[in-house]
Amino acid sequence: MNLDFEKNAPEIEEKIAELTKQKATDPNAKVDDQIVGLKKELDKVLKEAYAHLTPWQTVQVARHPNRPLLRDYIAGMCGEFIELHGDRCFGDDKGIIGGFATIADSHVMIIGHQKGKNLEDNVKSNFGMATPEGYRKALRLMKLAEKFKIPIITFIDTPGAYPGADAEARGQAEAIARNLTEMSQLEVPVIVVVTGEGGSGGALGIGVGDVILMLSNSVYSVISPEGCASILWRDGSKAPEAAEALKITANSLFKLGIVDEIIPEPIGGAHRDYDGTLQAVKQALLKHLNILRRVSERKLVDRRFEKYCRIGRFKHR
Amino acid sequence: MNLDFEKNAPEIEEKIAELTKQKATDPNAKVDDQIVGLKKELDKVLKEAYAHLTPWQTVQVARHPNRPLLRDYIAGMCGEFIELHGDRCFGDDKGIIGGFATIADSHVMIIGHQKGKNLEDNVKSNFGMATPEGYRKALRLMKLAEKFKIPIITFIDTPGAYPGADAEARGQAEAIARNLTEMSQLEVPVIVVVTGEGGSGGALGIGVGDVILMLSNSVYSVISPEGCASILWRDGSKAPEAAEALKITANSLFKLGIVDEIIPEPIGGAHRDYDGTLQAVKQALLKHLNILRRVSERKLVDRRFEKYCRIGRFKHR
Amino acid sequence: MGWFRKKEKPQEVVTEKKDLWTICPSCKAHVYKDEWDKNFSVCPQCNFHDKINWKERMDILLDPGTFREINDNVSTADPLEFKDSKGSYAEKAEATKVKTGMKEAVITGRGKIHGIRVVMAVMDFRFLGGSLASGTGEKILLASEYALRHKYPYIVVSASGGARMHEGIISLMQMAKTCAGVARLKKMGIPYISILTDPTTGGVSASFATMGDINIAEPKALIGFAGRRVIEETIKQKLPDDFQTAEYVLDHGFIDQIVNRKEMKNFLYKVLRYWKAK
Amino acid sequence: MGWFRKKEKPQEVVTEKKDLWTICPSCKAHVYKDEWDKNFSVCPQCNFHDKINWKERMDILLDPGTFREINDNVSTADPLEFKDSKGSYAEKAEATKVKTGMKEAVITGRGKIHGIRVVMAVMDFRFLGGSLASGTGEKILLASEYALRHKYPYIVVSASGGARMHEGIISLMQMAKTCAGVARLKKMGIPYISILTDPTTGGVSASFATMGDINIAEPKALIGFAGRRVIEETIKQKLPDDFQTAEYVLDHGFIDQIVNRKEMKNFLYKVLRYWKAK
Ligand SMILES: [Zn+2]
Ligand SMILES: [Zn+2]
Repeated sequence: MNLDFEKNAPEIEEKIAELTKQKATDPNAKVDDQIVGLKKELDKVLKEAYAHLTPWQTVQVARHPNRPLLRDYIAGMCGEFIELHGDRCFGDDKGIIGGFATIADSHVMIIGHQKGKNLEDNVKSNFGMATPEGYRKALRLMKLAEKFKIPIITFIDTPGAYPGADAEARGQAEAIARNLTEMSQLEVPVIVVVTGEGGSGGALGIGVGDVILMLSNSVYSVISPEGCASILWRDGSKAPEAAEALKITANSLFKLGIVDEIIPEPIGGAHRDYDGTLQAVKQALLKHLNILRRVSERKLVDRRFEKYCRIGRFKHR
Repeated sequence: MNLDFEKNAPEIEEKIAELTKQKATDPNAKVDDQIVGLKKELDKVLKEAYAHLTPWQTVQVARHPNRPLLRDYIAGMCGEFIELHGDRCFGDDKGIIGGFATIADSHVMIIGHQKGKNLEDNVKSNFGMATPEGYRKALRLMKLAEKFKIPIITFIDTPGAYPGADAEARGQAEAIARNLTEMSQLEVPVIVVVTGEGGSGGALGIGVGDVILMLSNSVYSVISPEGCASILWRDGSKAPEAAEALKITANSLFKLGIVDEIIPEPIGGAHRDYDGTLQAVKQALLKHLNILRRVSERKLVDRRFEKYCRIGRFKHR
Repeated sequence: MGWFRKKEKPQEVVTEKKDLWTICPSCKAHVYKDEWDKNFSVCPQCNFHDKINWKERMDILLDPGTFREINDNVSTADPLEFKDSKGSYAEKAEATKVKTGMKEAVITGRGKIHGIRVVMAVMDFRFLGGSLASGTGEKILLASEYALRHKYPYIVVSASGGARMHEGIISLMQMAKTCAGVARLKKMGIPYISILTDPTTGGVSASFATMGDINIAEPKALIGFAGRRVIEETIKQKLPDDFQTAEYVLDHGFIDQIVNRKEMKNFLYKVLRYWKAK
Repeated sequence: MGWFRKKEKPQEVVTEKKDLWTICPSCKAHVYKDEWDKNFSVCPQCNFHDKINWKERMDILLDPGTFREINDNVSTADPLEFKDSKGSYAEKAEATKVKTGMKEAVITGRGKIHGIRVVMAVMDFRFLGGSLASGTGEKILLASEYALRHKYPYIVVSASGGARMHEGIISLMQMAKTCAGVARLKKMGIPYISILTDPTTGGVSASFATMGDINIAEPKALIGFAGRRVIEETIKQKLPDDFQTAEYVLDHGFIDQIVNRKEMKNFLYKVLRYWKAK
C-alpha cells in the first residue's frame, strides 16, 4: 500500500533494493556510495513526510497492512509466549489472543487484538474485530493474571468490536461493559499500548489501565472518522475533516491527558522498521513495569479509579 | 397415570367424586354417610399402599405427572415471587427458573428446576432438563442473593442435565462444575429441597447446600435406575433391581447421611394433596431458615465444607 | 396527575387549542392527549412506551416531593473545541440547554420510592440523544459515589444513543469511568439497578446500562451495541423486526424482566426490599 | 527410560517372547514395543495418545525420585453394599485392587517438576474406569487440602468415565466435595491445573476436571458430559466424529491448550513459573 504523502520514498526504496541486489550478485559492483546517498535521501524524505502528518494521514499509517501486529510484537519482544485459549463459556475468539509471556526478566500476561496479515487470517479474526467471546477470554486471562499476581499488558489494534448479529445476540455490549467494570478493580498493574487503530468500545474493552501508551502514528477514537463524517457531515468522504476534529492522534490525546506516554516510531513509521518499533515498545513497557511493580495492590486500584474519575472532570461554576 | 400398587384407590376416588357431584346437583341426596365411609376406605387403602413402597414404586410416584412442580410450590407457599431471567451470557433457560420470593416474613431467593405440566411447557423446559444457561442463571441469582444477603432455597426435580449436542458445545460440564465450586463458598444459607426426581449431576448442579431436605416419595440418584440397569444388568427392564441397589429413596439417603430431614407427604402422595404438601414444605423451610439465620457467614461456609468433606469419608486401616 | 408540564413534552406540540389528540406512533390509534398523559405516555391501545423526559420519569418513580437534585452545576464541556459542517458543538450544546432547560443529558439526585431512600440518575433523550459525554459521565459517577457514601441503592434509567462524538475520546472514557463507579458499588454490596428504556445503545449499553445487579427494560425498548444498519452491512442480510428489542434481549439472557412503565415503581420497591445487607 | 513395568500396561499383554510389536489402535501402524514405550505410549506415526497408568504418568511429569505418595491408606468403601447381576461390588473392587495394585482409582502425592514443588493427583483408568467414588473423591480432596496447607500448586490428571454407580449418591456427592476443595484453592490463590486425558467425562468433567485455572488436554482425548449414544438418542442425529474431542472442546472455549504428552512436563514447568503470589 502506497501512502501518497510519502512522496517519492517508495521509488527510492525500490532503487536501494535494486542496488543492494546488484551488489549481492556482483560483490565488485561500485554501488556502495550510491546506496549510502540514497539512504540519506530516503531518511530526509521520510522525516519530512512524517513530521507533519495530518490526522487523516496518521489514520492511514495506523491502518497500514504491513504495520506490526500483536504476534509480531510477541515474537520480537518476548522470550516465551504460552498462549491460553477460550472464554470457558462459548468459544475461543481469534480476534483477541492472550497468554503468559516473558519480557526480559518480567513474567506478564499479554492480551490484545490480533488482525490478520492475509485474508485467511483476517477472516478467522474478523479483521481484528473481537466477539463477546474475545472480551470474555480477555477477562478470564486478566483474572488469572490477578490470581498469579503478574502484571497485565494489553495491545490495542482494532477497527472496533465485531458488529455481527451473532455478536449482538451473545451480548457484545455486556461483554465490553463487564470488562470495563472488572478491569477497574484488578489488583495487578495494567499497561495498555495502542499500537494501531484504537477503535471505540472495541478498543476500550481491553483498554482500562494504569498507564496508557501509544505509538506515535497510532490513533484512538470514539468513532471512526468515516463514521463520524457520515453522521455529522452527512458525507463519508469528509473523513479527513472528522479525523481532524475528533483529535485522535497520539499528540492530541497526550495533550488531552488520555495518553501517558507516546512511543516514537522509527523514521518512516512502524511498518518500515519492525525491530526498531518492537524495541521501543519493549523499553517503554519495561520502564513502566518497573515503576508499577513498586505500587501496592490497594494503591493501584485507588489510583486507577482516580485516573478515570479525572477524565472529563471540568470546573463548573 | 395409574400406579398399580395403589390397587382400587382410583376407583374409590372416582366413586367419591361421583357422589360429591350428585350431592352438588341434588342437595337432598342421602350420600354423606356413603362419602365418609368411602373416604375412610380410601385412606386405609392408600396408607397401606404407600406404607411399603418399593424403591421402584417410589420412582413412579416421584415422577408422577400430577406431582406439584416448582411453580405450584411458589404459588402456594410464597407471598410474592419476582422472577428474574437470564444468565447474562447466552440465554434464558426455562428448565431452571428463579427469583426473589417471600415465605411468610422471610425474603429469599428461590431457584429450581421447572418441568412442564403439558407437552408445550415440557418442550420449552426440556422436561426439566436444564441447559448450561440454566445453571449459569442459577449461579447468577445465587450471587445476587449473596450480595443482598438473603438465603437461597433450591428445588430439585429433574431427570438430569439436558444431554443435547448444543448443551455439550456450550459447556454443560463446566456449568455444573462451576456451580458446585461456587456454591460451596456462598456466604448465605442454602437450603436444598428434593421434591421429585433428583437426577444426578443435573440435580447436584443446584444442590450444594447447608441443609438437604427431601419429600418422602422423592428420589435422588447418581444415575437413573434404567440407565444403571442397562449398564450393570445389561437390561433396562431390570430398573426395579437397580432402583433397589442404588438406595435412592429418602429413607435410604437419610440413613446414608446425605439427607438431613425427610418431609412426609400427605396420605397417597404429594400429587393427591397439593395444599398438604406445600404446607409441609413451607413449615420445614421456615424452621431451617430460622436455624440458619443465626449462623455467621464464616461459619456457614466452614460448616458446609465440613459437611461435604464427611460424605464418603470412611475409616481406613 | 399534575406532574406534567406540556412544554417539556416535545412530541406533543400543541399547535391549536382544539388539538386534543395524540396519534400513537406505533399503532396510529387516536388517543385523547389527556388519557395519553394519564397513562404515562404509554399507548392504551398497543402498550407502546413513548419516550419521556427526566422530570416525568422522576415523577413516575419517586414519591412526590422527595426528589433532591445533586450536582446540578455539572454542564457540558467542549474539550475538543469541536466543529462540524453545521457549526460548533458549543453552539449546539447551548441551544439544547435552552430548549431542554437541562445542562447535561442526565439528571441525578436522591429521593424515595415508597419510603425507601435511593439515588437516581435519569437520562433524557431530548438532550443530544441522551449521549454520554464528560458531563453525563461525571454526573453518573458522582451519583454512584453518593450512593456508595450513603449506602443507598443506585438506580439509573438509561435513554441514549451512545457516546457523544463531539467530545471524542473524553466521551469514550466515560464508559470506563461510569463502570468504575459501578464496580465500587458491587464491591461494597450496594444494589445497583439499571432500567433500560428506548433506546439504550452503543457506549451506554456497553457500559453501566447492562451492569445492573438487576437489569429491567421497558417493553419494546431498542437495546443493543451496534446499529442495525451497520450490522446489516456486516452480515449482508436483513435483520428480523424483533432484533435488539427488549424482548429479544430478555430471551438472550441479558435482562431480568420487562416491566411496564406504570408498574415500574412498585417493581423497584418490591425488589429493593430484598436487600438485607445494609 | 526404566520407569516402565510391563505388568502395569494391560493394553500390551505379552503373549509370547517374540511379540515385539504394538499395533496402534488408531492408525494400525506396527510400532516396535520399545519405541512405543520410549515415546510415552504415543504413536510415532499418528500421535495417538494411548492410556497410561498412574505410575507412568508420575514418571513422565515428576522429577525422578521426588514422588512421595500421601493418603495411600484410603481404599474403596461399599456404603450401599451394592450388588448387581454379576455379583457384588465388594468382590469386583477387590479383584481390581489385586489386578492394579491400587486401592482406589487415583494416586496422590507430592513431587517436583524441574524443581518446583507440586501436589499431584493422577487418575488411573484401569481401576474401574477411573471412576469417581468415595475413596477417589476423598483422596482428591485431601490432596487439595495438602496443597492448600503447604501452598504448593495442585495438578490433577483426569482419566475417568464419571461417577461410580456402585457407591450411588456417595459417588455423586464427591463431585461437590472435590469442587469444594478447588474453591478453597481459588480463594487462597493457590494454582490449580487440570490435565484432561482420554477419557474425561460425566461426573469428573462436571466437577474438578474443568475447573482448573488452566485446563490442559491431551490430543484427541474424549472430553464431555453426556455420552455420545445418549446425545444421539436425544437429538435423533448422528454426531460428527470430532464431537467431544479435545480439539472440539478447545474450539468451544473450555481448554487453554492441547499439549502433547512429551511436552507436558515442560509446559507445566513453564506455566508454574508465572505464579508470583506465594
Ligand atoms: Zn398504540
Ligand atoms: Zn497411530
